[in-house]
Formats: sequence, structure tokens, C-alpha cells
Amino acid sequence: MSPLDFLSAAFLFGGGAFCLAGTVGVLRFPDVYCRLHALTKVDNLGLGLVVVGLALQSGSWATALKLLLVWFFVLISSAFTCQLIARAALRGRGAAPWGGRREP
Amino acid sequence: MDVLLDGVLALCLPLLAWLVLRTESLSQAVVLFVAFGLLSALGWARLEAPDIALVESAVGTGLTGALLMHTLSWTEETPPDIRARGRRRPWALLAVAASTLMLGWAVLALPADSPGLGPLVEARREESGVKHPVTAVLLNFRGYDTLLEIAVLLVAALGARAVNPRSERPTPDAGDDPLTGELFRMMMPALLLVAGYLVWVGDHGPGGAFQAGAILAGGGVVALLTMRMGPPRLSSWQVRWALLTGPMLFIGVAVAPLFTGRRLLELPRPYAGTLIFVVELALTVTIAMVLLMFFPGTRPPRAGAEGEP
Amino acid sequence: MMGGTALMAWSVALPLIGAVLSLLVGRAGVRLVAGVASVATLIASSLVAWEVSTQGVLRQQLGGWGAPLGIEWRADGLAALMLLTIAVVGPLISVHALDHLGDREDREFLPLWLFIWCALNALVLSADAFNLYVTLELTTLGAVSLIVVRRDLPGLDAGLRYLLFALPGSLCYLLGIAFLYGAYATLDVGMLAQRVQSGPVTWVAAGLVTVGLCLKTPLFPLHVWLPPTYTGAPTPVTALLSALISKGSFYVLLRLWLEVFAPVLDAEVGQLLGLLGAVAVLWGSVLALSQTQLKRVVAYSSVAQIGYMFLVFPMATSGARAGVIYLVVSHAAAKASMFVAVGNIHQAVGITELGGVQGLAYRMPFTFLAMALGGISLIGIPPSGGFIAKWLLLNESIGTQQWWWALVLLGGSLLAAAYVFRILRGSFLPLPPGVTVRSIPLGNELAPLALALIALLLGLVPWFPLDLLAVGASR
Amino acid sequence: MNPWAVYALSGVAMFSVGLVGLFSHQHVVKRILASNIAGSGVLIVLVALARRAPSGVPDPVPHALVLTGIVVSVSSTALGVALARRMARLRADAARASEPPPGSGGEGP
Amino acid sequence: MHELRTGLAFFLLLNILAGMVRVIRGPTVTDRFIVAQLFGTTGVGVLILLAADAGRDALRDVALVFALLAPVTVVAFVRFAVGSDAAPGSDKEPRP
Repeated sequence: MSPLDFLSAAFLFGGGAFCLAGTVGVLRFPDVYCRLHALTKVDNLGLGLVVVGLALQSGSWATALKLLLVWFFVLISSAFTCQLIARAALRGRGAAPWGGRREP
Repeated sequence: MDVLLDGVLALCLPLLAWLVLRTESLSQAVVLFVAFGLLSALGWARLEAPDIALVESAVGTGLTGALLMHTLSWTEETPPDIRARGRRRPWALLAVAASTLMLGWAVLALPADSPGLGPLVEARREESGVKHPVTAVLLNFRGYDTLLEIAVLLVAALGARAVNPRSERPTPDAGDDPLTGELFRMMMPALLLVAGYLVWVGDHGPGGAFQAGAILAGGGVVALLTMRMGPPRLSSWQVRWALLTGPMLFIGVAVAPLFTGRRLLELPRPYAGTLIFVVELALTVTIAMVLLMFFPGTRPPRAGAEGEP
Repeated sequence: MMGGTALMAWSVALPLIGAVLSLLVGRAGVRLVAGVASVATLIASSLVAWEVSTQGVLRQQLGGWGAPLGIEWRADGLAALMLLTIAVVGPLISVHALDHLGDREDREFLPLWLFIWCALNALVLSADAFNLYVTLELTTLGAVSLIVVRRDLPGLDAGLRYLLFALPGSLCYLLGIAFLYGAYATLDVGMLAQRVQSGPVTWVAAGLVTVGLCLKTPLFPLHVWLPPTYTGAPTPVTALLSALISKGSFYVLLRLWLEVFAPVLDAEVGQLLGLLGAVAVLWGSVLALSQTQLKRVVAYSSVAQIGYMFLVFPMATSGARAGVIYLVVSHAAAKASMFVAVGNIHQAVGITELGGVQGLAYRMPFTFLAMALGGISLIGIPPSGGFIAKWLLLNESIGTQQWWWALVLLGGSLLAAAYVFRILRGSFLPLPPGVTVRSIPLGNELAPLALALIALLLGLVPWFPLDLLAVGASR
Repeated sequence: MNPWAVYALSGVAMFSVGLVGLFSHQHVVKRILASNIAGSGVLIVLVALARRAPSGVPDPVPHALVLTGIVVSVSSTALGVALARRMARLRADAARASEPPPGSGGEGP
Repeated sequence: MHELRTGLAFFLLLNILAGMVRVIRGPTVTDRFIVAQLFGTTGVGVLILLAADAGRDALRDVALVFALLAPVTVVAFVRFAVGSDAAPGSDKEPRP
């Protein structure tokens, strides 16, 4: 296991951790808007770290660039998704933001 | 670890399918169905079928998800009286369980290592004019299937088009914010690029007309739902020509050998590859147009309003 | 250029070209393009039939690839006769449909009918199991799109019901084919016939294929979708459904059963299918007798007639095969003429009840003559095609010592006579006052008569079709 | 155990779940989803068969069949949804036409 | 490395299955849709992990398509959620 592999393994573990954090966030957070926050966390950092980890061990620049392209598109769509859903939830279905009180 | 991944994936596909059909609320069923489409795409990936994973991801998550999401607005949740009748009688469950066991028994009775027609395709792949075996089978060895399948697409589009009302005037829509306009403007070039790439790569790798057409249709759906484009109507000649150039080209290529004494769909060896590529390019437009016709969108409010959101 | 095999290709390509071009020309030239394509396909189909009757079985390897890799066509006598039936019955129904449906509907009817015609020709010629699946799907989706052409609520309900019953049928068939491919690594029906041995895979595959196609044909226990679909759909579409489209799935079942599964499976399964057919005959006829709606009577009679067709499986001899195919062809003509006649009555008087038929015989002579001749063929009274078919089946049931099928045939004919006369009886009574009879164009009246005369002709001139059927008969 | 059998069995299970769902539910969209799921089940069985090839390179013929199968399945699903949508609209109009709206209400004339 | 990648792919698959709980429990449609988006992204993660194996580069194209077409469903959802009264084709749309 060369040092590069150690580094990429570390990135992969980090990515996995953030994906777990995102999923747990979506499960545990009390209302739509917090869950949106957790969702975009998975998109940005979770996937980002996995992409970097894989890019390191892919060994060819073309593959690394393609992985970054995938991540770039996910970033764009996640930014739009978060904004659109939040606006839709607020205006359309009127989901009230969580008022800070502890849910039963 | 591989066995674990395959095992869990293969196990939760039917479970998820059962979940989709068991839930009462339609929105839950639609979202679970989108998740089911994703997991089946992973299944195709694990079964070393990248072409099918591509089509499943492009069509499954892109279009079927959007189409079903659209259905949420006009179908009510399952009315209670129907729900009661939905319970299955015990003997029916027994019969189904027995038949499923028989199917499983037949699966296990299949020879475990028959290579099927793989070696035969491999042996004659050079004659087909394309390097990727699946495209060779799809457009040359069994090109007749694909020709009829284009007819299936056209017929389904005709049926859906005839049924979707065209005369809907959109209400003045307050909800159309500039964000979706920006999204559309940013997404379309990327979609066109990837679609072109997939048609080109179909010659020597997974890809082809269906995948590219589905991606173009995805972009078209965004344009349709954000009022940038009206639904394709058969009455306008541009739509008709865009829809029918692909099939006409494919039929022309299929029928041409008959005039020189050869058989239907017998592509001339030297330029079979280019013919297939040209036909695929035209079919991409056809498939994108057909998949768009399944969407019941509305015409943009005023012709002048095309530019600003 | 015009060799037999090229003609086969043209008989499939011409309707497809016609459909695509009639879509392309849009509103203006739909009827012209569709008419030219129909005539050309009629010529191509009859030339193929002529080539088969003179030169025997025609084969073509599509794309120049051999059997296991590519798709093969095989046109034997059975296929040629089916081609002719589709080429004659179909256009007559579409001629009637042009006047029966409104202006907008017939612009959508013609391209869809040409697609279905291409699918049926492709289905009849194809000798590749998966290709048969694609043609079945094309026929099904075409039929659904036709059923909803009027966009009214009953049509939509009928279309959805048909779609949601035909889809699982196709999927069962596809899973059966998947098992066959998994076990024998070929999709060609001819090669399957050589390679198939008895075993769990073959039994399950045969079961799936049979259940799937019985759901689409439909056979008795799975026929629940037929009456509401046939009554909800516009009448010319119902005529197409009952005369041609349901025959497509039966043709696939017949070809796969007689060539691939029969030698491998034991006879009891054939007996079961025969039994279901017999129950279908009695069930359909009794229900046809108890209906008050004209269209439903003819729809339930379809259930009964389909029951007759399944009598071929218990006595799988060449005589029974000829008999059942003759029944398929004459039923196509007779049932089409009855449904088209019902369409005329509905158009003229606007009432769908059985009572509404009262006194119309004098005002619509051709329509009721057609209905009477069609009824004769359904019952099987001597000069009609139906009689020849039932006669052949009777001979075979006596010949193979399975006399109970003869009982079913005779009982069914008796019940058929009952419900046909029940329709016709009212028409000779004096016209009740106050009933206004709109005059319908002559073309509309002649279409059912032509169809009924074909059913009659089949009875008077049986040797050409029977010789044609003998070509390439396997046993 | 070569993983193909696992996927084939899961495909068969999905096929059964789909058919049961199709014939036991009344809600149109649910039945269309069920037929789509049953279709996916059959296609997974086909691709699982393709992966049995000992040489490791899967057999391309079932892949082409499944590509055709997916397109057919998507077409019939989309057609079904379009028909169901139109029927819901007609039923809603019929319901609205049969009982006149109580007040002027939001319903336009 | 193959074991690590497949293990992480399996872990992400477990994440997806865990997300099903929110889909079933999620009170509003929006919650369920958020989980659908989460599945999409996690699916992309699994695909690029699987794509790193030998001979499976095409799976990156699949991941690319997933990433590209995610907004399509979002826009459809927004049209449904925001303008449920003005969404095209909805019943409550006042007749023209």
C-alpha cells in the first residue's frame, strides 16, 4: 500500500463518513429545511471526498477529470435542488419551519 | 465483499418492489419507484450490463420519475373503499407462492455456464461494422427487432399524443421563478454534449441512440415544464419531420438491399458502420421527440414571452 | 428482384412505409397514402401466398445472418393463409371505419391500422421467439391507441383495461422465452424445436408462454377483459380486435405449441386446454344468449368462438390443425362482418339494445343480409366456412376417439344458432312507429356484406385454402 | 455461487410481486407501476442469464433484447399514464359538471 | 483496494436502504422527494466506486447521466409542489 493509496483510502473513508452523516441527518432532522441541509452535505462533501479518493488511485488524468466532471454536475444540480425544494416547500405546501421546540 | 453487495442488492430489489406496491399513499409509491429504478440501475451495473444501466438511468430516473411526479397532481390518493377490496384472498396467495417457487426451481435447473450466443457474436463482430458487441447485435444482427421497436415507440407516442389535450391554455403562472431558467440555460449545453458523446461512443462502447435520446428528452422535459417550450404537436411539420426522419432513414436502409437482390436489412459490409451511425443519429432525435410527447405540458403563455421567464 | 423472399420483405415493409408516410403528410393526404399502401400490401401478400402455393415453404434470413444469430422468416401455408386473411379482412374494416368514425378520428385511425397491419404480417412470417414478442407488443400498443381514438370515457376505460391485461400476458410470454433461451441458447423456433427436451425448464417455459398468450387471446378463465373492452371500443376497432388482433396471439400459441412444445409435453396438458376451450364455448354462448346489448352478444360470441379454437390442442393432428385454422379464417371474416353490421345499426338508429333492431331488415337490407351470412358461418351451417372448419374438427374428434369434443362442437353450434336468430328475429318485425332510421352511405353497407360473402366463399371453395394449408404442414 | 443465480431469483421474485400487485390493486397508477416492476423482473432474469458465460465476457444478445424490452416497457408505461391521466380529467369534469359548484367558488364557469 | 472500494459501495448501499425509513415515515411529499435525491447522489457514489474496477469504465458514464438528469425530477416536483393549483393539467385548474 503506497502512501498514495493510504491518502486515497483516507479520502474514501472521509467520503463515507460524510455520506453516513448526511443520511443520518435526513433521518433525524425534524423538518424539511434541516433535511435539505443534510442532503446537500452528502452531495458536496460526501461525494467530493469519494471522487478525490478515486481520482488519486485512478492513475490516469482522463479518469480523474471525468470524475471531477461528475462531481461538478452533482454540485450544480444539488445547489439548484436545495434552493428549488426549499422555495417549493415554503410557498406551495406551506411546511412550517421547525420552531426550535423539542419534538415529542 | 462482492458476494455481500450482490446478495443485499438482489435481496432488496424484490423487497423494494413489494414496498412500492404495498403503500397506500401514491407519493410514497412514486418516490419508492424512483428509488427502485436507481437500485435496478445498480443491479445492471453489477451484472456487467453498462448499456442497460445507461438506459435505465436516463429513462428511469430522468423521465419516468418526472412523468410519475406529474401524476401526483391529478390522481387522488387511493380512495378508502377501493383499498378494502385490495386485500388478496388466501388461496390466491398460495397459488402465487407455488408458481414463484416453480419459477425459482426452473431458474436453478438452467445450465449454470452456457455461454449463449456470446462466442458466435464475438466471431462475427468484425462483419457487423461496429466494435461494441451490443450495438452490433442491436443494429445489425437483430436490426429487424430495432426497426419494429421504433414502430412501437411511434405507436405509443401517437396514442399518448391523441389523448393529451393540446388546447390547454396555461394559467398566468406566478411560480415560475428565474432559478429554473438559469438551471435550464446551464443544463442544456451539458446535456447536448453528453448526448452527442453517447451516440458517438455507441460504436465501440456502451451508448447509442436510446441513451442519447433519453438524455435529450430529459432536457426537453425541463424546457417543457419551465414553459420554455410548448409540447411537440404533430400538426407542426417541423415536429413531424424531426419525429419521422429517423424511421424513414432506417426503413430506407432496410429496404434498399431488396432492390439489388439482397435480403431485407442486409447492410453492405464496407460502410455498415457509417450507415449504423447515421441511422442512430437520426433515431436519437426521434426517440427524444417521442419521449417528449408523453408529457402533457402546456403551450408558453404568449409567443412574445419566450425569452424572459 | 421480385423473388418470393423479397415479396415477404415487401409485405412487411409496405404497411410500415405507408404508416410513416401517412403520418408525415399530415392532415392532407392521409387517405391517399394509406389507400396506396393498402393496395400495395394486398398485392404483396397475395403474391407471397401464390409463391408459397406454387414453390412451397419460403425462408429468408434477415440481414444475411444465420439462424441463431440473426432473425429468420418462414412462410408456410399457414402463414400465407393468415397473410391473405389480414390483407382482405383488414382493409374492408378500415373502409367501414372511415365513414363510421369522425373526420379527426380517421386521420389517427389509418396510420395506427397500417402499423398494426405491419405488426401482424411480421408476426405471421417471423420464426424468431423474441421477434414474436416485439410484434405482439406492437400489435397490443397499436390496438390500445386505436381503442382510445375517440377520447371518450368508455373508450379510455376499455383501452386501459386492455393494456393492463395484455401487458402481463406479454411479460409472461417474454419470461417463458427467456427460460427457453437460457436452456437452449437459441431464439429461432425451428432450432428450438430440435433442441427442446422434456425437463423442468421446458415445462415452466411452456406454462408461461401458454398462460401469457391465453391472457391475450383470451381463453376462458382469463377472458374477463374482453366484453367491457369490446363494448367500450369504437365498433370498427372492436371488429379489428376480434377478427385479427386476437388471432395474432393465438397464431403464436399454435405455432409454438404444435412445433416446439407438443412433442415434448404429455397429452394431458393438451386435454386441459381443450377442456378450457370447451368451457369457454358453453360459457360464452350462454352469456351471449342472456345479453340485452347488441354489441355484448357478439362480444360473448367471440369468447365462445375462441373456445372452439382451443379444441385443436387435445387432438394435435394435421386434420385438426387445418380445421382450426379454417375456423380462425372464417371466424375473422364472419365476426368482422357482424361487428361492422352492428356498427351500421348503431350509426343508423343510435340504439344499442337488442330491441332496437326491430323492423330494420327492410330499411337496411345489406347490413342484415351480412349479419345473417356471418351468423351462418358462426353457427356452422353447410354452405359457410364455419361448417367446413367444424366438419374437419368433428372428423378429427371421431378419428382420435375423443368424441366428447364432438359434443362440444354440436352443443356450441346449437347455442350459437340461438343467439344469432335472437338478433335476427327482431329485424323482421314491422318497424315500430316513431323510429327514424338515418340512411348510411352504401360503402358502409357493402363492407359487412363483402366480409360475409368471404365467409360464405370459404365454404363454397374450400380446396384452395386447404391445399395452401397443406404446404409445410409439419405432421 | 455464481451471482447470476441470485439476480435471476430476485428477478423472478420481482416478476411475481409485480403480477400480484397488478391483479390485486384497483388504483390505475399503482397497476401501471406494478406492470413496470414485473417487466424489470423479467429483464433482470434475461441479463442474469447473460452473465453465466464462463469466459467472463457477458453474452451481448440478451443485453440487446433487454434494451428493446426496456424501450417497449417505457412506451407502454407512458401510454398507460397518459390514458389514466386523461380518464382522471374526464371523470373530474364529469363530477364537476354533475354537481354544480356550491357558491361562485374558485371554479371558473 | 478493490476490497475497500466494494466495501464502501456496500456501505453506501446500506445508506440507501436506511433512507427508506424516511420515505415511509416522511410526513410530507417534500420529505420523500428529498430522500429520492439523496438516493440519486449516493447512487452516483456507488457507481463511481464500482467504475474503478478493471474494464468497468462505462459505469462512469452512467454516473454522469444520473448527475445530469437529477434536476429533471426536481423541476417536475417543483411544478407539482409549487403550483399544485397552477400545475399544468391539474384538476383544480379553472377551465378556460
